[in-house]
Amino acid sequence: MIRIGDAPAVRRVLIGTALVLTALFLLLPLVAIFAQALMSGLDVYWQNLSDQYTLAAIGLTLLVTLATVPINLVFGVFLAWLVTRFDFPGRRLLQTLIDIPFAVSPVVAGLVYLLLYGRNGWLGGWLDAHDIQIMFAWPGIVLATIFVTCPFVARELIPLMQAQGAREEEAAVTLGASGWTIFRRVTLPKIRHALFYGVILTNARAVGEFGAVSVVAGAIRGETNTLPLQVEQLYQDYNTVGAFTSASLLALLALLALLTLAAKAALEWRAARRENAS
Amino acid sequence: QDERELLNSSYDIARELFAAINPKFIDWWQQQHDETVSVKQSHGGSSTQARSIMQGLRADVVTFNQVTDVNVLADAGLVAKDWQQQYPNHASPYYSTTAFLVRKGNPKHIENWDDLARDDVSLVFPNPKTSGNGRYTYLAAWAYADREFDGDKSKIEDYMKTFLGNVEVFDTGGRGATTTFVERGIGDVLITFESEVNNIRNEYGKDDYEVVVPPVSILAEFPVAVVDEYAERNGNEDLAKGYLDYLYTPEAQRLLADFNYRVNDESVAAEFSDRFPKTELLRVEDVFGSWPDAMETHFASGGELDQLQRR
Amino acid sequence: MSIRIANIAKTYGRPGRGRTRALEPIDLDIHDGELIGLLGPSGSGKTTLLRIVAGLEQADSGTIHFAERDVTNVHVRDRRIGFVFQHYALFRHMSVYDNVAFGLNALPRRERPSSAEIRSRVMQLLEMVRLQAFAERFPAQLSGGQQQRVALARALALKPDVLLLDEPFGALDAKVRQELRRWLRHLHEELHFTSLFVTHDQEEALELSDRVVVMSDGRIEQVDTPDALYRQPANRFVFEFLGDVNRLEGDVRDETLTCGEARLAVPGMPDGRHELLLRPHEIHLSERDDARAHLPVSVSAVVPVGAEVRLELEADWLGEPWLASVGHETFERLDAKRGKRLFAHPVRLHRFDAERPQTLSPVCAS
Amino acid sequence: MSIRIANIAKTYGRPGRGRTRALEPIDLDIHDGELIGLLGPSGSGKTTLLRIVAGLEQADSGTIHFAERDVTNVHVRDRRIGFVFQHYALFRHMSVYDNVAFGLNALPRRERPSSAEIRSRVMQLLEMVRLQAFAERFPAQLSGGQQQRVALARALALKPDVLLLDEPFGALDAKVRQELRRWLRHLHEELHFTSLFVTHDQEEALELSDRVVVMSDGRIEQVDTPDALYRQPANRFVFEFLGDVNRLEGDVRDETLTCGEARLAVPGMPDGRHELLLRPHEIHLSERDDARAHLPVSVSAVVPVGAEVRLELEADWLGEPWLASVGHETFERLDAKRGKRLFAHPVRLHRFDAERPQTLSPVCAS
Amino acid sequence: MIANAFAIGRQRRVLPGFGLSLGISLTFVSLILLLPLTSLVGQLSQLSWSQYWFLINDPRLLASYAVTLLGAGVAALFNAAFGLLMAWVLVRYDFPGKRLVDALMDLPFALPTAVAGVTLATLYSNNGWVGRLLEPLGISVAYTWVGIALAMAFTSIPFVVRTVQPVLEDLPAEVDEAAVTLGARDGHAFRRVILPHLWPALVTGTGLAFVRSLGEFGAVIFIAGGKPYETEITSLMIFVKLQEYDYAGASAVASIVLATSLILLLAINLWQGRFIKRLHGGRP
Ligand SMILES: Nc1ncnc2c1ncn2[C@@H]1O[C@H](COP(=O)(O)OP(=O)(O)OP(=O)(O)O)[C@@H](O)[C@H]1O
Ligand SMILES: Nc1ncnc2c1ncn2[C@@H]1O[C@H](COP(=O)(O)OP(=O)(O)OP(=O)(O)O)[C@@H](O)[C@H]1O
Ligand SMILES: [Mg+2]
Ligand SMILES: [Mg+2]
Repeated sequence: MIRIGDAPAVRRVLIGTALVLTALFLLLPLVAIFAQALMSGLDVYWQNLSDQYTLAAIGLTLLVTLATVPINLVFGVFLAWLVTRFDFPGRRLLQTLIDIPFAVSPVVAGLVYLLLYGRNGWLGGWLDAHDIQIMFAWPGIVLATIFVTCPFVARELIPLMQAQGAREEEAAVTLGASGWTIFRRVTLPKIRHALFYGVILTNARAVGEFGAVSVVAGAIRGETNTLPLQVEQLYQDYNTVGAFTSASLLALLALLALLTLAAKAALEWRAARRENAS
Repeated sequence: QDERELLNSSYDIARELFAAINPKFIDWWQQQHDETVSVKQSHGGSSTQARSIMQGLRADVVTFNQVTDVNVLADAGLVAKDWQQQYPNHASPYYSTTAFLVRKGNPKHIENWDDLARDDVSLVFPNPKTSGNGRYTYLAAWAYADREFDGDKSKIEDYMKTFLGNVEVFDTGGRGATTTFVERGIGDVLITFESEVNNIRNEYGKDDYEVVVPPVSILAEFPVAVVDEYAERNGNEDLAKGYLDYLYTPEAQRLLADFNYRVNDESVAAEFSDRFPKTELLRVEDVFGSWPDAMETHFASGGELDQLQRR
Repeated sequence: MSIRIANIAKTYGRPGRGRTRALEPIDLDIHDGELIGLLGPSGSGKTTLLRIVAGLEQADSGTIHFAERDVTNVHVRDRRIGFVFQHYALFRHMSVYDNVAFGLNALPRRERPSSAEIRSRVMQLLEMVRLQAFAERFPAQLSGGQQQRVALARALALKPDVLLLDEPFGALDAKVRQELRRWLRHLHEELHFTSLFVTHDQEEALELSDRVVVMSDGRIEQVDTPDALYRQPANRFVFEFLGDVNRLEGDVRDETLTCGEARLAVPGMPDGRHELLLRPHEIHLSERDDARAHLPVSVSAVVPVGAEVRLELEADWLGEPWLASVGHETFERLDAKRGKRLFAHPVRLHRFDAERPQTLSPVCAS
Repeated sequence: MSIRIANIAKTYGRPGRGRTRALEPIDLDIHDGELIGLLGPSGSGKTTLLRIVAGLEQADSGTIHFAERDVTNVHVRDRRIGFVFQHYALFRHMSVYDNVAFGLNALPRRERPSSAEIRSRVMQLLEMVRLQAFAERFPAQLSGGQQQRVALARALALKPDVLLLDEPFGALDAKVRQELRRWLRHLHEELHFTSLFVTHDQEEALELSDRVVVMSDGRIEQVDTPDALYRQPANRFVFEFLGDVNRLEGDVRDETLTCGEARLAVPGMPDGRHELLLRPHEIHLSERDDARAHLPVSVSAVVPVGAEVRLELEADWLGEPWLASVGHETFERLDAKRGKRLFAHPVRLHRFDAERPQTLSPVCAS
Repeated sequence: MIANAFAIGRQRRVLPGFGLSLGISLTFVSLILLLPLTSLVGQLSQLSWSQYWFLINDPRLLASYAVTLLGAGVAALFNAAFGLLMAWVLVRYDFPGKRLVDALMDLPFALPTAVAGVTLATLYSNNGWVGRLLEPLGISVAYTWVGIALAMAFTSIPFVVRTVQPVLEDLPAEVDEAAVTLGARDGHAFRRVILPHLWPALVTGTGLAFVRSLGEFGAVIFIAGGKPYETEITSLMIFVKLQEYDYAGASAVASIVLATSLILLLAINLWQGRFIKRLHGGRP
């Protein structure tokens, strides 16, 4: 098959350039992080990892991610369904609104939450009076993280669902299926890769978010320190090795995407075998 | 019954310091009151910390590196107005000053503030706009110039302009500036708290750098206060007060000195006298009237600093 | 189940911008058990009408009755229809079996048959569409015709009263198409549901339907049996759409039409300029002209197609060439190779410029 | 430009897993200026062959010559071919004008005509495909037939010696299709390039091609003129693929074939079990049997389609129903409504179980 | 808009879930996205117009706009090129380690921005692993606007790659082939045929990268240098205002960035709608 850019020379140059740039901009930072983390040897690395406060930060980070990802998953799916399956006035505006988190500087994102739920905020007085702690506790961190990561799932799904159209869903309706059945049995299998991808990105961002979280977390060691905050604090405190140890952990979490991607590839391969075996 | 928890909100580079102090305090409290308590730490830029507290971070005590940030809390009614009178030495259990870190052998022969305004010297210190550390540096330089030029404003400003113009990189915080100076190899002089030198040496080795303490510099106080409102709510008033009292005990003072902070306890100071060169330290209040005045005149938007950096 | 469509109209788009009138108000009665073909060019509103009957689209006005029941505001789910989509819309990630079983599995628990019953029902359906052996395959592993049959079986699983099909054979090749058509006809007779199918292929509509609904531009042009449609087209559009058409335009005076050197007796036709239409097989060719017709033509192309031979005829007096179809014997008898000069004798002529369509037979079909 | 395809073979997939033999070694000679149709069922390798000729696909073995030039290893770009894709593959983001001008604009600067020349050439092409008025439209704003013509104009812009078309009319409706076919034929005669087109529609292949290449399973079954193909199919596959087929299977003894109660004289046929095939129009129907043929049938369906009426015939002795096509007159004369009992008289019978195909004429076509 | 949408929602719709998904989406958007932003508006409302005008017109701030826009612009352009290249290479070619490269694309999202900043500064300062090689060439990255652009580019790498990738995967082979049979060289075919198909995705991705870069803070400050008028970014100015407890001022500056971003995004969305409409012949 003849395709553009298939000439071996072009191919080699492009792949070469891509690999060099990837190495420079992505691989090298990764290596640098691990290099600094392992600077004082594996023992120290391990010791840093098993530090009580690092473990607490890992726990909190996982908690935040576990709370954030499902919420954004549900929201993203509903929004994508709404935007791609129905026509209504204001659709495009809605689509733009979900990009707000990209447009807001993370620090400002944290700030607006602080101004809303903080002691002097609109809702803060009431919350304070009822002794409900949102800011400087995990709910605030979760809220800020939800804000920062909410576009990813919808962004992944919308183009795909638009391209796929609603025909199979309509077929399912004519066969009497309920909304949930349609989604579970017809739509979900078609979008699962994109969904998966959205979840990976959401997860990556939720795990790594610093700016917004730092504003609302209060940075209490062992309590409201997420892993990125922990990294920052260790770094500020001249514990470079400790900081990069935690950072390397975050990088590993990102590279979990690698594993999941491999899983995705396997899934695809199986599906492709099924669907095209003829 | 759960044990009581005290939350100490502090500046960002004090994590190790308080990690060392807290267990000792817990023992001390245990001995005195037969009660087991625990202490939680929160660290960040002290303005950020103050802001968090105002917005509801329920810290019982603050141990900051900036008088102004405690003042903000006092203005907000969270801290007693007369907090500086509640503990000795303006409620500052330890202090430090601004010093110079130069490269091994002091190749540029930096001895005093006037050397920093030389053409061939480049400086690194954090941004006075974002960092208390940077603010002290600025004030120290100004105080020096004020004395040197006998209050001649135009000469002071000329000096300050050159001084600021020599800055190679403005990081947002002390740690960033240190990294820039040490790891990136930028600048001839890093201006920072004398106390940080300890950290730097620990991290990067003792031999590659030298400390120069100028004959005259600014007194950097590390104010502490009880956040009355929250301490009350948390039922920690006695504990909070006890925590701050503890910082003035010889035991704590020794620890602080060991972390390279200067202390007022005379016996401890004597013990560590070889570590801390004698130098004349000026109080901000003496040179600039008061902290609020200094802030207003120099650091507010459109203030002296902005004017000096204008081009 | 009979279907009554009354005054159904549909406009797409929001007021203000780019509105498309897809259906003018339409009335149509479909009898119980009929197999109706919706025929029309692209964009004539066939799919729209079908989808409105299905309940997949909301009409702007009008009502739909299934027998005596007003279903205008009944949700698709509850209309008991089966719908076969143009490109099948099979669930790609499900096996053939699961596709067919989908509707049964989607029933509320109370109504759902036991899984053994579902199994036997699905297998019975697959047997009916002759795909028992393919139950475990995925749609992509089937040929187009097989996919189409799965789509049918899926639509029939819930025993619908009404079966709606959108271009059911659009993407298949002629042979498979032919086979499926026959098969659908049998199925229809056997299960006795009411069917409505969309097509833009005249032959398909004529061959398959009890009655054909010819549509254009959102309007119904004619509803009739295939035979009546072909013999008595209601208007020129229907006539032209139903097959190849040759055109003859000329001035009539004294019951004779003249067009260049061509001459044709047109008994009973008023004087003036007229346009007459005739179909390829309505042209009789011979080596002689006669008193009634002098239409000299020369053969410009010869295309033998199956049982007949298609001839392209040119003449100075003709704007665009004519197409004639003749049997092999006639072809051989006339030795009608390229360049051969012959005379055309219209067997039948159609006229649509009068108040009502008119058919003339100037020549005895001898 | 003549094309010589020698020993071209192609297998898809890597050794080891799921290899598909798409083309057995194939030889084919195409004369200068010919219009050749590649006909075959889905998956028979038509597209593969076309793409290999174009240079879009690399053959595993064999050579391709354009006239005397060996182009086997010449890049598509340099073969001077025009290619029309099945779904047109128009550049959707370009106007019709830009689509057609694309090839000209892509020429290296030295060879590129001035922009005024390009303009006039493009407008000339658009005029040729009768789309001058649509130059500024985008493909999505055109009907299928119009898009197809743009695709043709685009392929012709560089004055190719060879025009290759993959199912050029596959997605169009019958009327548009018919019109485009005629138009392509004219264009071909006018510009005199060599054309090779793929189709799975027998009628299209027969109507359009100078010669038809019938393919199945990666092999060439027959290459012949439409007429010869229809009259002398090389084998059963070709015969069956070229139209509807009725089957008659029975035991022959003493030159008489018996099948249940049916009886047919088959002069010259050896004894034994035989299968005979005949086309719908090769069945003559009458109300009487005669000495040579006793084939009683009953009409099970009547489908009038245009000039002819198709009858489905059933009988106990028949496995699957027969299809007969008769003229309207015959139909009326016989009064052949459903249930009517008639006798079939084969006009011609085809036999493929002998060494070479054989055609019998048991009845005089009276 | 909301009232309108509900009015339409009353019509019967074939696919289920309009009400539910509209409800959830609007609730979510209101509570999570819009409600917090009202506090920004609340802060702004404490300012008079002239104060607001004065605030956002501060020359130092204007200089920071310039630096930020330059950095974000360069970062976005770099990402447009790099993202396009990566998407192309990942979709069109097979090579060993492809999966790893693919996974690496998401790294910037997972790293806390500060770690990214420190690491980049480590690598690209004049004594860093890479900076050392660049210095002899007279290229300084760290503490110049190049560093700012670099940090911004790094943190927004996934946007372009991940938006272009699916579109490129979707592009039928016939598009390539049609161009080649018409004699187009690779470059010409890419520019005139493939690129236009990728435009919407590429512009969206680049737009998102740009917008994200405008707001980036953590990664940039470690490599920016922070010199007044030279390497101060707008986010830093917001940060400074916050340090001064000047929420209104911070909100004012933030509102500028936010408005710029939203207008850009809306413009892209609208443009895309038009573009896609054209490809679909007037139908949405
Ligand atoms: N969703 C829609 N939005 C806007 N206009 C539409 C929509 N669907 C159809 N139309 C328009 O309504 C008219 C009728 O369309 P419809 O799909 O019913 O035609 P059709 O007869 O099925 O044509 P085809 O044979 O091409 O499928 C056309 O002009 C079409 O452009
Ligand atoms: N890229 C490919 N990879 C693997 N197998 C292929 C590929 N393209 C075609 N084939 C296989 O090669 C055989 C011939 O395919 P080809 O597309 O040439 O058939 P065709 O005659 O054009 O059929 P159709 O009428 O369906 O287009 C088929 O079995 C097909 O599955
Ligand atoms: Mg339709
Ligand atoms: Mg093909």
